[in-house]
Amino acid sequence: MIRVLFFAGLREKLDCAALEVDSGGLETLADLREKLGERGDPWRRALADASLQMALNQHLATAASPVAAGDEVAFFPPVTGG
Amino acid sequence: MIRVLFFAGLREKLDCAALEVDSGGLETLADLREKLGERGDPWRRALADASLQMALNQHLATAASPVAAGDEVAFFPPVTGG
Amino acid sequence: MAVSVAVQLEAFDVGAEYARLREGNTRDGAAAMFVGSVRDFNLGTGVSRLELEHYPGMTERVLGDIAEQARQRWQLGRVCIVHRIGPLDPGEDIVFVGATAEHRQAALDACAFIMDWLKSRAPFWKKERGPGGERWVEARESDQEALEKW
Amino acid sequence: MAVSVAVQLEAFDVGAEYARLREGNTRDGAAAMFVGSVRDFNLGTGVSRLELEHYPGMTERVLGDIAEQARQRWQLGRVCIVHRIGPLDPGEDIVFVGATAEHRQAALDACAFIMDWLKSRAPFWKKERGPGGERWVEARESDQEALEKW
Repeated sequence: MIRVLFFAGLREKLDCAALEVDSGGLETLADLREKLGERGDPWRRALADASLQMALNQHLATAASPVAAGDEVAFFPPVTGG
Repeated sequence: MIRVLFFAGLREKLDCAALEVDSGGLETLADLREKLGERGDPWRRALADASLQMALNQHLATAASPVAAGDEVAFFPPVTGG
Repeated sequence: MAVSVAVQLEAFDVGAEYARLREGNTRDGAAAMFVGSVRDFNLGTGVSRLELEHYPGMTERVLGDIAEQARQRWQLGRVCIVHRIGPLDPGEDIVFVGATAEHRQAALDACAFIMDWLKSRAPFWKKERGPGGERWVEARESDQEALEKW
Repeated sequence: MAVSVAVQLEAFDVGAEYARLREGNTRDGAAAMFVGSVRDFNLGTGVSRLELEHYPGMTERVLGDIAEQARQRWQLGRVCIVHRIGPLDPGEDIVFVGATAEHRQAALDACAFIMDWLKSRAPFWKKERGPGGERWVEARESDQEALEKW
């Protein structure tokens, strides 16, 4: 399984802070994003946002980053701390 | 009269913190420095130091700055605060 | 400890953070600090509140990495980063960054560098709550551009 | 008060200085500070003491002018400069410079600018007193060079 987290505005849009996804058939974060999109239109639209950032095991990652069972993946809007 | 002040290492070398000089015949800080040099060799040597800084009425000045009765002049080494 | 990073609900005390930077550290003659606080961003429409969300775990790691990058870039003694989360009122402090060094410009540059990277890389998100409702603060392009100078 | 300058025998308190920068000032989200303190400059030859002499009157004027120059150069809220005189032990703070602004880089640059000009223009002189006697600290060329970037 892959643990997936959502933060801030994205978490609110999806009304979901975290979920688990079966890693079967998933090679990259792009694959994971597509699979999450199958959960419905709100998911597809929210995850298509070009400004969305991704983290793989708490490091910033890209759509091409390989993903595997046991990973922690996070999707979130551009950060606004400080 | 011109009030003349000396600070830090220069004050110690001259063993003098302040004195009054008659402004008669003095046109510039260079003139004043030369007149002070007439007080003896230690004065001449100390005031010949090229790194010496001058202030006229509490503003940094140069040897060419004009001086007049009532002015406050200061001679001091390069500053080392902060 | 050379690097200290804290993400906390509680307010911090600038005097106490400064004392920690300096404690037992008489080698470094220079200490630079930066504090970011909540502005009256909705001045005129009433007082607003800020709510700061973060990604626990990743935040601390990213802040620690940024501090280490600063230490590799400049000769620094101590580096301290404190960032608050949770609800914050206007005027309250959000972030403290402090660095000590032998040379003043190194300490000041390190604070600028850490703030620039923190702004664009540390997973914090701000939401404003005012009389007119609430909204997520948008990331500013100028913060992304600020990274280009490093 | 937008600019505050103090030359004093007494120690200053960084937390209190920060509070003064921020008091009633929620427009500026950024505060930068610099503190210079007495290093263990004679490490190995025993602890030394510093004695700071200044030119009363001119010092305050020069510091006020430097603060004003910074305000003309950057959009600043408050500027505060505190400089101590008299005897100082290793580890004691010598100088505090603080600036607030809407933008963080303005506040940080203002502190760097003020310190660079203070170092080369404000009439202070340091004398070191150690077990081996006393000597006037020599001005550093690097401080003069630091002015060239402004």
